[in-house]
Amino acid sequence: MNIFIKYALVIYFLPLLAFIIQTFFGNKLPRKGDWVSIGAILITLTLAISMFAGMLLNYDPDFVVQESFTWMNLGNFKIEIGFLIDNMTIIMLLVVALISSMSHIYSIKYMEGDPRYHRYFSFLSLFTFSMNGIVLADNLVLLYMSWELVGLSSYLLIGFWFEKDSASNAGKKAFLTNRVGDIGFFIGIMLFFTAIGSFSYSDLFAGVQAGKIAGATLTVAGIGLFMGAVGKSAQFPLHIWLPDAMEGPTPVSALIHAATMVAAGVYMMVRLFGVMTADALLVVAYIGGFTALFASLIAITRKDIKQVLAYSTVSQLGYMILSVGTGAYIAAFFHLLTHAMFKANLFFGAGSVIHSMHHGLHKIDDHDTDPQDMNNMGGLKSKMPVTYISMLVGSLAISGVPFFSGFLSKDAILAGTLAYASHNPAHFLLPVFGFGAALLTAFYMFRMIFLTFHNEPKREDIFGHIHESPAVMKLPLILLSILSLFIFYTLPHFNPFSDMGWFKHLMEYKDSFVPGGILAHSTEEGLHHSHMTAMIMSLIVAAFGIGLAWLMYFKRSISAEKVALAIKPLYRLSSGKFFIDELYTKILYKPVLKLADAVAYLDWDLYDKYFINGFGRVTTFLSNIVGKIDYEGIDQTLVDGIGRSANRAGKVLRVIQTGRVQQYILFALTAIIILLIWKAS
Amino acid sequence: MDTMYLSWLVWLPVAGMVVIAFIPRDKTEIIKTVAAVATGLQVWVAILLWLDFDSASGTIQFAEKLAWIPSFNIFYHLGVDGLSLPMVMLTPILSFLAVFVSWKTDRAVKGYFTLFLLLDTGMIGVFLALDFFLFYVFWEVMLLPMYFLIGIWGGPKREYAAIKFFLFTLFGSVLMLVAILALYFYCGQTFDMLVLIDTAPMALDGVLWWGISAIKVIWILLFIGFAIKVPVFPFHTWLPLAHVEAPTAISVILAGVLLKLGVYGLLRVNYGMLPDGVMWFAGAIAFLGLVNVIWGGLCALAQTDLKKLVAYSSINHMGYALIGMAAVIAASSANGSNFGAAEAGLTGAVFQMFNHGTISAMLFILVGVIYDRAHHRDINGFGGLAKQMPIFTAVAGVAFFAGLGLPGMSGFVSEFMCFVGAFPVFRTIVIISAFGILLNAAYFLWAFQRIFFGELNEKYTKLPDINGRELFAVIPLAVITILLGVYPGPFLDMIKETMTVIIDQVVIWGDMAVLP
Amino acid sequence: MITLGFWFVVIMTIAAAVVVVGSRNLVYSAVGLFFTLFGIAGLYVFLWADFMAGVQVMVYVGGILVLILFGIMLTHRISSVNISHTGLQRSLGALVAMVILFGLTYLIQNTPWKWVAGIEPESTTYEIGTLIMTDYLLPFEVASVLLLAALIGAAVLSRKNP
Amino acid sequence: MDQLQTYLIVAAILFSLGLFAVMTRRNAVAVLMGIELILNAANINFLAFARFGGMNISGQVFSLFVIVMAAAEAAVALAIVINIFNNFKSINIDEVNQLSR
Repeated sequence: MNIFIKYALVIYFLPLLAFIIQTFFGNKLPRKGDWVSIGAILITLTLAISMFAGMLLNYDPDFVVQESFTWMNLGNFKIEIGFLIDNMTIIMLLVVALISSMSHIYSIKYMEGDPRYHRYFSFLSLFTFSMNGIVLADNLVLLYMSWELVGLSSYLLIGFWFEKDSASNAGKKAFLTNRVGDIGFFIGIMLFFTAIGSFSYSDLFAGVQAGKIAGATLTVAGIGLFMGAVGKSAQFPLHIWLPDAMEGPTPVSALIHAATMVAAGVYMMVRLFGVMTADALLVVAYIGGFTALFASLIAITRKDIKQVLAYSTVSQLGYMILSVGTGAYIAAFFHLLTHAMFKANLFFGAGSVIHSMHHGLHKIDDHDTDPQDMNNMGGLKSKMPVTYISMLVGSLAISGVPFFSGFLSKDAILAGTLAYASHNPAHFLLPVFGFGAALLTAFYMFRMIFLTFHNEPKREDIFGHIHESPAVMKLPLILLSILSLFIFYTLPHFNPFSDMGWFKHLMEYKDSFVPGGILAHSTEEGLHHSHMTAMIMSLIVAAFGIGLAWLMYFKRSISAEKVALAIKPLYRLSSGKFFIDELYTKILYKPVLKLADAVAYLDWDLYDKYFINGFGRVTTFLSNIVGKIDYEGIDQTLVDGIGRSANRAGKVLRVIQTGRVQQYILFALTAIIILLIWKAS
Repeated sequence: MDTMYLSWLVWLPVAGMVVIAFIPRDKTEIIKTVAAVATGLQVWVAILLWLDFDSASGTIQFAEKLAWIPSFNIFYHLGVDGLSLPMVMLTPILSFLAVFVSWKTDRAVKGYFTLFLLLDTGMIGVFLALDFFLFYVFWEVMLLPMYFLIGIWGGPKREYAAIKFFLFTLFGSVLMLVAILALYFYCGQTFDMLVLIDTAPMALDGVLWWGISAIKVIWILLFIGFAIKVPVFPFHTWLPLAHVEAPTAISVILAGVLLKLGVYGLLRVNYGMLPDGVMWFAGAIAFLGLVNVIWGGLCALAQTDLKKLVAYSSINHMGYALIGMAAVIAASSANGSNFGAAEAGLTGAVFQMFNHGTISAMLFILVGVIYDRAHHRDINGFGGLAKQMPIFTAVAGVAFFAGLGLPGMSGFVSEFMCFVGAFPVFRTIVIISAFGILLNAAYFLWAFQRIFFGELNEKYTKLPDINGRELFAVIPLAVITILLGVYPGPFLDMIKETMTVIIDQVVIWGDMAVLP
Repeated sequence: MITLGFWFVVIMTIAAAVVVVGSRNLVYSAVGLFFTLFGIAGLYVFLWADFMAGVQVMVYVGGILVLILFGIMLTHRISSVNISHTGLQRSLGALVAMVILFGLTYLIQNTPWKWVAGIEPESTTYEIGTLIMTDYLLPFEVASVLLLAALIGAAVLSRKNP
Repeated sequence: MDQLQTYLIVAAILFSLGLFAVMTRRNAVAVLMGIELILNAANINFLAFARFGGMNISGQVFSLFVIVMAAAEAAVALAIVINIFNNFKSINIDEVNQLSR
């Protein structure tokens, strides 16, 4: 067995083991067993790093290892499950392991003193296990299974503080919304399986290439798979669960709802890019682009610091999806990688702020104020320098400022959209989505920074109790800030304006498997052409966005309130999140619940009560009639008549029943004699 | 016939019953112990049977055949194959656990366990019987104890529920009896199922009743008989009522075993003896499965009584099995000889049958646990129990998530197989019923949230957590559920050969004729 | 001589039987029964059934009669042994009995009996023994069981507090 | 004397007497005696037919069984009589008519 597979097996099952140990014995272990999960994830991280090192040593773009076993075999129906390890897998494994380790370490302090501390770590381990399943899968079945398991751990972690109704609602919403996407995913899987007869990626690719599935079916199947990604990566119209998911503990938001799980959809799209038809990709691109812009429009009016980040995540995921749709799927994966680092960083920073705000509120016995509301913050820079710097780095990276990682990946995506639009001028909206979102991203991120860290504090009473977070919470911040620098992605080159590094070498564009689909070299050519334009435009856009935020929230030379008043309808739409939730409540939840009630009523109070029991009533009615005839006519008159006459006869004959045996004998003999005489004569 | 496993399985509960008959009625502990020992031994025999079972063979194994009423060609004929083995495994396990579930029964304990063991015999007998007459006898033997168990030990509306259950089932069995007699007289006056499987398709070929093919008529008769047990949509209303009113252990048996008789009967009798009819009726089966899925899901979503919710979820879940069963026609030449899909669907249906047995049993046991403590089952009347009863919450979580088909649990695998199998033939139906999984998740999660999440209801601050005995009843089922969900291969290996035989039967006959 | 003896036996038997039926005193009846049974044993001798005559004497006279005497003793106080009443429906009973007797006599006299002249056997004991142990083994065993059952039954029935 | 009819008539007389006793005597023991007479009459018939019917030994064996049965009957009957006496303090059968009440 290949060494990579062996490592992968350990990486896969170690968190599961930790989960099992934590679930059953966590409460009894010293320190509630957090070291079990943390130890497991650190070993995983070590192995992931060594796999990564092995990949760099190989430095082979076509590196791939695959190993599978038969999960079930019914003769003609066979499911094989296994691991597929190539460069993308290894990079993703490292991302998961890294962010997950950071999140574990961060949680030691963040979750300190929680009554279900051990449970929390067991859920984290379960998540890591499931996520690695998605990453390692070489087939749709394991992918789908891990997909749902990830949903489960997300459900459990969002609803971790289940005493709060909002938290448990959010968990449920996340799971159900994901299920909606999964239905499409499942239908896609079935379409592929029906046509190709196998679930494994390689058979899938071969089948598509051979034309076993083509045309509209392939498009529908591809869109089906994409539905899964829409659910998991919170794309419009299924984005509604992700902002609510912020009810979970912040390290969870950083790990699951920013860096890894929500990226699973993108990961899957990148993996299966080869089976997407042009039509399917167009849908993908539009949904992604729209989501990117739409979510950033909502983000600019959020008051809650985590909500800003949540909508920013939705928007960034939209970017990645958009990029997949335009064919620049490697750029999407690149953005996934960089985004994982800086967005986790931002969430950890936000968590740090919330943690100390919470602490401060606790000190002054204020339990009504929301510790996440940015209107209660301000001026935290001086009190929390490390948090400030790291969040600033993160914001710079996400806004696409040069020398930071986000610039490189964002640039590639925007270049992809430009290239696509230049080939298909009809779809000029896609780059507009992209650049518009980039502008807004820069704006709302710096709005957040300025509101939180700059100017004078809004609440002096809390401010006095604010202090920097402990070391274990600072460590992930510092580490991830460093990883948000461009240098780690351009090595062995040092050009901050070009992504020509190890990543570009190891992750090559490949031709689509769809006959007549996108070819690798045309994509790369397009990217190359649009590279400069995209870079310049994105720089301008980012500068504009940051500048606007600076004017509005730092210098206050433009009053935010006035702007809001000026565009009141738009402002209301944005602050109301475009009323998507309300819409769904109105056109989906309530009608479905009403339908359910109606059906239940129909079933129980009409169908059963009247139809089924009606049979009973009719039968009772009939039997009453028959019973009457039977009793009055046949029984009382006929049968009882016989009985009565017998009774009368009995009364007469009773006289001779004296009870004396000897008389009986006498009577019997007399009778015999009479009989004999009568017979003889 | 070296080992008479099957007779042991059938008669062990009867032996227990006889022993109980000699125990004074006030020695309840001894009575319960005897019942536990009898069913426990049955489990042991079932495990031995399973270990000895040759999964490479698709035919009947461990057959036992003795003349019973020779003048009518009736035999005491038992046997097991891949179709019945899962249920033969499940029945003793659930019976054994149900004894522990009903440990706290205090009303007429002797009568209760006597009837319970009789019920056990009836159930396992139906799965093992290979003679139609014997089959019918066991079928009725099972019905009567059930009537009394619901009617005497049930909830407030027990008499109504028991009568309804009884009439419904009796209606079905009468139709079934007619069909059995028709088969008997048309196919050489034999009740032997194996013989009928060989001869019936040929003997009934071309027979017309009132201008309709006799096969169709018999199919419908048998279908209604079995559909009531499944229960298939228009015949389902006895189920919520019976489940709600029955004592916990009986609900477990009802959902875990009795509902399986329908699917089992359809596969054994309808598919085996009237394969031509399958081609004709499969579409209807798939459609009814769809209705079951959606209707059951919607009804479950609207319930506030937890037990009723679980009952409707049974309807929902059996719909998947029906859809999987219908997939068998994918193998016919008209549908492109897709044997893979047929195997997936049919095996999935049998697997779903088993899984629903374990999962719904688990759910009912847990409902019983909460009912014992809170004395009501109103979902909205709980709240925040996760804080008060963490272990119970964890176990209930496993059961609920198994119910909503989470991967890693057996329910997912079978639902997946049913859908994948049926998809090539019944594309629209499968796509619509895929939304059933959404409903499925919705009602389970919503109920879970309302019961366990939120602030703890002050009424329940003193509620004790699940105790050892109850855990003992649930944990084995949870373990089975997870094991089969993680690696179903070996279990499916036992089933698959028999399924191949059934598929071949259907395909060979189904491809030949169009029924008038 | 033999004829004389025969008639003597016949008359004695019938006379004793009349005493049995007619006596007011139960003890007299018992004594009459004794003679009747003896007389019948005598008739058996005339019927070439010497073994049966022996059995008759042993079982009836030696067993049953004693049993009956015990029955009388156990159920009557010694002083009131003779307070035994004859029946109520004497006349009607007598009439029926007479009619039956007449009927039987009529039948006996008017039936053309088919005789087979037999040879007087030496002794019947050996042959009866053989037959019992061969052809009639089953009835014999059944009879033994019956006796056993009667034994037990009698014991059970006559217990003081059953 | 060597005539079948003689024996049969003797038997008939004994039978009638026995019957008379059974029908008329109030005392249970007396009734029992009547039954014994009837049985003996039957036995005489058996032996008579055995002798004159030419089937010597078989008839005798049969009457042997009759005697056995009579012995058993007498034992049980007397046991019953004693029981009745214990219960009713009387063995007059016309007083033992509880069934008719």
